[in-house]
Amino acid sequence: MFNEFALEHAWLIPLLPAVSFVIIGMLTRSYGRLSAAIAVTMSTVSFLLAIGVAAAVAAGNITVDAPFVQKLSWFHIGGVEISMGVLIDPLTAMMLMVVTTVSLLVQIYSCGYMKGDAGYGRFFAFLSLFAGSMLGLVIAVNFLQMYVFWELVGLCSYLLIGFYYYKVSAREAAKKAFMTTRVGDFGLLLGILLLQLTFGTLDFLELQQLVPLYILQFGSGFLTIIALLLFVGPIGKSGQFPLHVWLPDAMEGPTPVSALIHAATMVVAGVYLVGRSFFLFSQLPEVMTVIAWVGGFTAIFAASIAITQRQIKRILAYSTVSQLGYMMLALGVGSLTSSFFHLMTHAFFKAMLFLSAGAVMHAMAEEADIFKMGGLRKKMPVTFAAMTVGVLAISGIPPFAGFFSKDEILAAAASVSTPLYILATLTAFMTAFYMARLLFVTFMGKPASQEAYDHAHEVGWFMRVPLIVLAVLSVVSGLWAHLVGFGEWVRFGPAQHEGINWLIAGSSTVLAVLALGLAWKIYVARSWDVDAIAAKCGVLYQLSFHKFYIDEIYAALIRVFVDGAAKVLYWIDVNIVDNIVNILAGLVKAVGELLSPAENGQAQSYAGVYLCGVIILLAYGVYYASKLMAMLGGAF
Amino acid sequence: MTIGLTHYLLLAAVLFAIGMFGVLSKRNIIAVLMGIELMLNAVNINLIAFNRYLPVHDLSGQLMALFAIAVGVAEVAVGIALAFRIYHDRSTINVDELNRMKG
Amino acid sequence: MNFAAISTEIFILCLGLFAIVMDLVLPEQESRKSIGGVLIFSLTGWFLYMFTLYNGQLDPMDPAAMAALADRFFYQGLYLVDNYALFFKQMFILATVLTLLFAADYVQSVLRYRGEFYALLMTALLGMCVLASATDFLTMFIGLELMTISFYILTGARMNSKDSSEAAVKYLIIGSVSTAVMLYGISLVYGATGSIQFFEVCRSPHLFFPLGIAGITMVLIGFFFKLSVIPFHMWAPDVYQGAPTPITAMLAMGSKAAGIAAMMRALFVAFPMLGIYWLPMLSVLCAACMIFGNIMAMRQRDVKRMLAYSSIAQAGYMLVGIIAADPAGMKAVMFYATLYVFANAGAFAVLSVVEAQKGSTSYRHMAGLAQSAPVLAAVMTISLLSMAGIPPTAGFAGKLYLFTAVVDQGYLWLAFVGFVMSMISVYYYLLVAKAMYLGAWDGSSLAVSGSTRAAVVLSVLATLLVGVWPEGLAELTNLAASTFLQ
Amino acid sequence: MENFPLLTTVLLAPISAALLLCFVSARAVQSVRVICAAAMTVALVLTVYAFFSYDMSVGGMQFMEDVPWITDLGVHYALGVDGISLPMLLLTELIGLAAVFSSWSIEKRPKEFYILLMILIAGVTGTFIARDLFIFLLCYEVVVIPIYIMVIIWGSTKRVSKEYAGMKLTIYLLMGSAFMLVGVVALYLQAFPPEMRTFDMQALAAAAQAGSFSEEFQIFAFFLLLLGFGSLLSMFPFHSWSPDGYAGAPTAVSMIHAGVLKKIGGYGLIRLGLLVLPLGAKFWAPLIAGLAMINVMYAAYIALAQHDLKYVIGYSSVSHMGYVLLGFAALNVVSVSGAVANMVAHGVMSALFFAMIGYVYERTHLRSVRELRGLAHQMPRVATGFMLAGMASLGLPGLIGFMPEFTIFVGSFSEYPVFAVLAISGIIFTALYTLRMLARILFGPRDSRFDHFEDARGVAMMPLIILGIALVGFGIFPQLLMGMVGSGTEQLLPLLDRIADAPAVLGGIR
Amino acid sequence: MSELAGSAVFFALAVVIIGTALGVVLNKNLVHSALLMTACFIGVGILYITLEADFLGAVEFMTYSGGVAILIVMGVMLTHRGEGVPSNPFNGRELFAAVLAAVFVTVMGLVVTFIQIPPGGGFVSGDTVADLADMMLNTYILPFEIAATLLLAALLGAIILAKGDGEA
Repeated sequence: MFNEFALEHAWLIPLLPAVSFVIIGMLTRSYGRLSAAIAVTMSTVSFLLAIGVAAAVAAGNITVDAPFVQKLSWFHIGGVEISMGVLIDPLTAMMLMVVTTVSLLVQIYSCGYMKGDAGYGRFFAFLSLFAGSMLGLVIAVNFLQMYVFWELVGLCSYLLIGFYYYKVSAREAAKKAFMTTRVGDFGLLLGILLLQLTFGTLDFLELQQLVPLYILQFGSGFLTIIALLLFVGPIGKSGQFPLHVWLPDAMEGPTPVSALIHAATMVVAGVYLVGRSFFLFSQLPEVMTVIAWVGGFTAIFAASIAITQRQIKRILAYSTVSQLGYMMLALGVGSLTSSFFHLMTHAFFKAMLFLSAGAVMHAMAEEADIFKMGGLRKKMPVTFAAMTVGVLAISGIPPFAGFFSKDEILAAAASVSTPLYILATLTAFMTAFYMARLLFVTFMGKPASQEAYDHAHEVGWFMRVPLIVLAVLSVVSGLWAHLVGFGEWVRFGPAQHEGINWLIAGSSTVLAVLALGLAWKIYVARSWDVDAIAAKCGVLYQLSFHKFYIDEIYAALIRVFVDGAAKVLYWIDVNIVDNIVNILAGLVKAVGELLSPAENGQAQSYAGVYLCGVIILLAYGVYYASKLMAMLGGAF
Repeated sequence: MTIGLTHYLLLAAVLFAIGMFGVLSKRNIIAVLMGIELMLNAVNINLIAFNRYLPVHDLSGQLMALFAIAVGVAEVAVGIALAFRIYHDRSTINVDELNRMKG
Repeated sequence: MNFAAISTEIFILCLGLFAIVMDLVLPEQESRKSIGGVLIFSLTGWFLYMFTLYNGQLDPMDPAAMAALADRFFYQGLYLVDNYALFFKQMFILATVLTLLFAADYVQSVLRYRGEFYALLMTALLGMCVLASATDFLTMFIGLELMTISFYILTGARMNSKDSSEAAVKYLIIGSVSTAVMLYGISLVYGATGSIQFFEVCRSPHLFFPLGIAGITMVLIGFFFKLSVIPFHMWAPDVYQGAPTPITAMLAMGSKAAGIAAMMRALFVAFPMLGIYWLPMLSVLCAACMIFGNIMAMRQRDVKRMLAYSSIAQAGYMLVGIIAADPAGMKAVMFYATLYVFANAGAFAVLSVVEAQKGSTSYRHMAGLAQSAPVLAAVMTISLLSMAGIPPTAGFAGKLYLFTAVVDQGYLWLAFVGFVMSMISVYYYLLVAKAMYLGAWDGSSLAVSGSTRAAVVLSVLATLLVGVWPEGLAELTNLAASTFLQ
Repeated sequence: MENFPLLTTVLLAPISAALLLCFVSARAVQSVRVICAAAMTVALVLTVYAFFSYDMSVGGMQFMEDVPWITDLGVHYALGVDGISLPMLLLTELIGLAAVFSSWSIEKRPKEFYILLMILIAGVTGTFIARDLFIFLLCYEVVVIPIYIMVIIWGSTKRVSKEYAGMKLTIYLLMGSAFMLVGVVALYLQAFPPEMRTFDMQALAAAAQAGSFSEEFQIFAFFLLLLGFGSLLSMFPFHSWSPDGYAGAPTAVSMIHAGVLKKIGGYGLIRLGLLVLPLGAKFWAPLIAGLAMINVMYAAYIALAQHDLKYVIGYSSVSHMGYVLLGFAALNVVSVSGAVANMVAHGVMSALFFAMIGYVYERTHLRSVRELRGLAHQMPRVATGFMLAGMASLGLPGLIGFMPEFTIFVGSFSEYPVFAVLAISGIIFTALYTLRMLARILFGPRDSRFDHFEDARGVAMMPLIILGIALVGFGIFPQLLMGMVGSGTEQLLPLLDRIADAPAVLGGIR
Repeated sequence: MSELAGSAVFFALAVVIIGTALGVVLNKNLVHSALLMTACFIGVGILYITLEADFLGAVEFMTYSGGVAILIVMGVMLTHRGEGVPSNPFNGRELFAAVLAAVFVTVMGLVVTFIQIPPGGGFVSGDTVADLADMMLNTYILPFEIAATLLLAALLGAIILAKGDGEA
């Protein structure tokens, strides 16, 4: 019963948080607790509905091939018909689950985390809108709907990253996030427009029918361009190289926001988009290769940066970039299932990692540098436990969730391309290492600052519960999903019944354990001196530490090619375009000046001009008359 | 050589031109007025000569000349009165100095 | 002789004589306002009466109608009082009435010989009326001279101002030269055709000889002088600036319109065959007027002088209608001339107040007018905008009539010049508005008498009314234009 | 309601308010304001009624009124609205009311200000509801002079003096209109033989269909109209009046000018240029598209280099008008609809921007991006207004700006792919300058200099509320707007089909 | 009159008229100019008589040589107090004036050369006075009256202008 109701009313899932945004924004903004209550209530209802939907999907015949669709015309003009609606298939159901779960937990967590902040109400408004936008994106029936919510997600990230608007860094980070993703959106929009022009529709299901026919008829050349353009959007949104720069800076927002952005919303939108339009991408091998390599490179690139970062959230951020690269890689090698599997598990453990990090920072008075922490495991046991679970999960240690999903990705990569597999495996090793570094430096060893240490305390229940729930999910979701047959549901094309490839799984696990050990050796046992290693690596260390100077390069490019050009054009506008008019006006004035001496006030010069005029006209008259006479000849 | 219309017209033209010269070159208002009178007289010669030499049926040329004379007189009268005014105002009747307004 | 045909002229002459007599009869100390009042009332009455004199469209086949038309001549084909003439006479009377209305105070405070002022204004009006009806060169010439000589004197009527006498002398010298030139032209036309009557002149084939063409050219130049067409315009700025403000107004509205009236009649009755000759010449002069008149107006710092240059440009606009050389063009000219009367009356009424009370009409003295006399400032702005042709003032409709007429005849380039220059003219008109609205206000307020107020309100209402409802005036002008050559 | 002269009432509301004000004492400031607000409310309510009672299934001109006016020119007092003009009318009244409220606190000669404002609004209203070209021109030119006076008296001097700005704006617009007038006169004369001449735009369009205008004539006349309407729409290179003008103008004038007056250019291009001179429109379309692209990119770039808020928005509006031009140039139903909708969208957002800037400037006397900062602390509501307008400006879905832009892109992409791609890339730069501006003035550390300025409240909130509702309402329910626009533009379909293969300038480059 | 005598008279008159006219404009002394002008007008009057316009000739003598000349001489006398500064004899303006005059004569000469005198001669009145009076009082009565008004206006104007602001 409830399942059907949930399915029929799936549109409520994004709408409820949006409504809560409106209510809070318009009415209850100044009443923090009330606002929080509204937001959490709405999210809870959404969450329940999402469960209902998932149940309905599981119970009913709703599969990837036979989705459930509701549509309503949004606007139409000429031949362009744009709908808003709900498309439910297992992919959607899974995403709804993940998003509602994480956002609900994050909201609960925020009740504690944001306590005392002046913008308490506002924060929940934005969080609600964020969740609503993401959910709207997930249930989109066509590209435009997806783009609409895609942009709204961008807006929310802007608002939330810049939540502490009085901080210049937050303000700039928000702007950067919006701008960078906007660059991606440009490509996406172009792609969408081309799709609309090529097929006359943007509806996923219709396109799914049309694309193969089109390829049969016209080949895939033009579609490749479209698909590449579409992929630019995910590059921006999901923080793929080279548009990854905004993601680490997004740490400027409150930590729950980081959790939300990095785990369940926003960044996975890109992955979701590629997954949703896999009917298109999977037909285009060149594009798939690009996706795979972008993903693979991003994964190892981000990991190599994460190794040297010192700020806890920044490390996590780069790990997110890296993991997203993983997901892209998975998509690129054609394994939708593994990508989304990883998306799900990653959502849980990454959310938890961030929330834990938030707890740590909360306890340490917003200190972010891990090397100024240390020894917190006694003070914050729950957080420590959660963090440990997270690290193990992300490192792919069985039986934690990450093991299963990562293994599937590696297997998929190995089946397609050996270099990609090696890349991915290497990344896995690095991931395990830097995550362990994070964990050990923060919680093990001696406190770096006794004062801060004394100040630290375990977090309250509002924050603790989400951590625990997520920790549980991080442990069980992988295994559970593996057992119930995730691949049966979330798939593209026929389901792949592959068991665990023990060779690959084993090798990656071994590598992960090795990495953990290495980290232990360095950071806990202190067998090797950290600084010495850093010094030895020299240039490489500097490159990694400074994020390969990508930000600086971009800043320089913008300064020269955008601001510089702007100044030049402005100069042109003022001094050339505008001046033409002024020159014309001056010319008119000059003519006036030129003529004015004639009006010298002397009657006789006036008479002179007059008589000159007489004579000129007379001369013309006589000339004319003589011509006339010559012409008429003897007429008279 | 027969004296015809052409001669009179040329005479009138020359007289008119001399009047023009006077108007343009003299400094004194009264002298300028004299130039104007010469010009008006030249026109009258024209009119009367046409009346005499063209196949017309009445004396309208002469009549025109008559009225022109009257108008000329009136203009001179006003002109001289104005010259008085100017002389009264500025103790000069040099046309060149009448240039308060210009530009 | 049909004296009914010249009743208007007789009436005006009587008024003029009345002014002279009253001036002699009234005691020395008496202000001559009463004379002005009588003139205003009688002229207004006559103005209204003249509406009854219009004829409808006449059917040339109908002998009775033709007989009625013959009644309109004073003497055997001379001095025609047709709708066209009636219209212009009404316009002159209207201009005079408006001028008298706002001149009352000015005359009182500035002028010395008031009775004579009124009398001479009447003789000038008489001259204009004669011009509108004249169908022979003699009458036309005499009318022209009567008007011009009256204006010479009136221009010099500000006894305490050196500018005034200077302006009068300049006007007289150049005017006399112009008289001579025009007479020379008349003599040549007479020589070519053997007649001084328009109806006979137009029948003569000898007009095509150099003699005739030279004559036409010089006659036209005489009119150009009146219209202040470039390059025969040099007198205008100085005279406008130096003359007493009401006279400047009359020069701009009356003298110019009378010139137009006579010129159109001469061109269309006496020289219609030679359109191929004078049309191109006229179009070039017209463009020159519109361009240089406006450009020169831009650099002026005295409003009267600026209006002089602007009137040169306005003459260009009116020529546009003549160039169209069809009833539509004529109608447009008459329409435009009328609305120009309203606009000028408004502007000069304001200027006469300013000049009488502040002593000058430079932009500096206009400053703050929006606060010292908001109504005057508004009237000034609206009147100037009417000259520029900005709706909803009458100028817009007027320009539309003019340029539709001329474009219909294929002169698209003139429309270009005209529209572009009229938009440029907004620049200097707005400078006046700027001075009035933005200039520093010295805190004083201007006294505006009832009659002046009546003049400005009447003129501005007319400007706006004609702007939003041009129909009435358009019908009248249409009637005048379409019955012109019957 | 059947015979109620609704449009006349809408037109007369501001006019009668202006007349009424003439008889109100200049010291009775409150009554002056209330009269204006009341008049504009009446106008707005009636317009909203018209908007929702317009029968889209029938389409075409509705609420028609027709009284012969000037018979010898063939002018009728003919009013009516269709799917293209009704949104513009609604926009006018919305912004008009908002402008009245945002001028509430004017201290200097308020009576005169409001009289001029009412004339201005009446003029703009008239252009959109006129079915007769004469009325269109009349109303269009009526607005220019009040604007000039308002700029020089109530304006502000920044980079250029307000006198210069006002004069520049006035002369530019008038020069444009001069060319336009020539075109209109030629059109009027060409359409019908002398006895049948009329200024009725539908009749002119019918004449065009009947072949009264040769192709050469259309090309020529359209070019003239383009000069006129293009400079009104701030088409490159006739755009430079726009930023200076807005910077100099008082708030209400900036709102109305950027919000609606400018749109007369686009409206005229469609109503007159496209409907009456279709072949001319087709011929010049590639040029327009090219200029449109320059508008978008060039102005967006320049906006990046601006520090004065009004200049940023001024250039931004130039940039946005590029989209309108692009939509027009593509000459298909979708893109033209987008152009119309974008005019509405830009009108609302730029009016909101100017209202907010005006509020801030009125309080702080600062307009520089460099000096203002952290206003979100002291003025959260104003900040919300800025954010709404800014987000709409960068085309955020869910606000009014997105859907028109998308429609334009869809419509124009197939016609001018290269220009369209470049124009679309403008969304990046738009976002860049908008976000930079917002970030600098709204966010960042609290600045105690602004502590004693209070947030907008009461009447000062009205512009934000009125325009905000429109901004969000049309954003979430675009069909409200698009349905209306579509019912107007779909009538163009046969026309557009007919000219599809007509020749175009530059060999019709794409 | 024989043709030769006619020519002789004409040329003599022409020489007188042009000579005196030149004297008027070239003479530095205003009084001399005025006297020369009178002489010139007398010449013109005689010329009228040779053109069989005897009444006009008489009018010319009376008004111009009489009235106008006296008026001018009076004007010279009244305003000449100590003035009469002769400007430098031949400056640019005079050159300009001379050129202009010469061009005018040339153009008119051209015009005149085109004239074909129609056969039949002109209208020769037996009694010019009667004929003129007839026209003036019949056909052209209106201009006649208006001319009267004109003279009245000029008189009035001359009086007030000459009186000026000074005396009452």
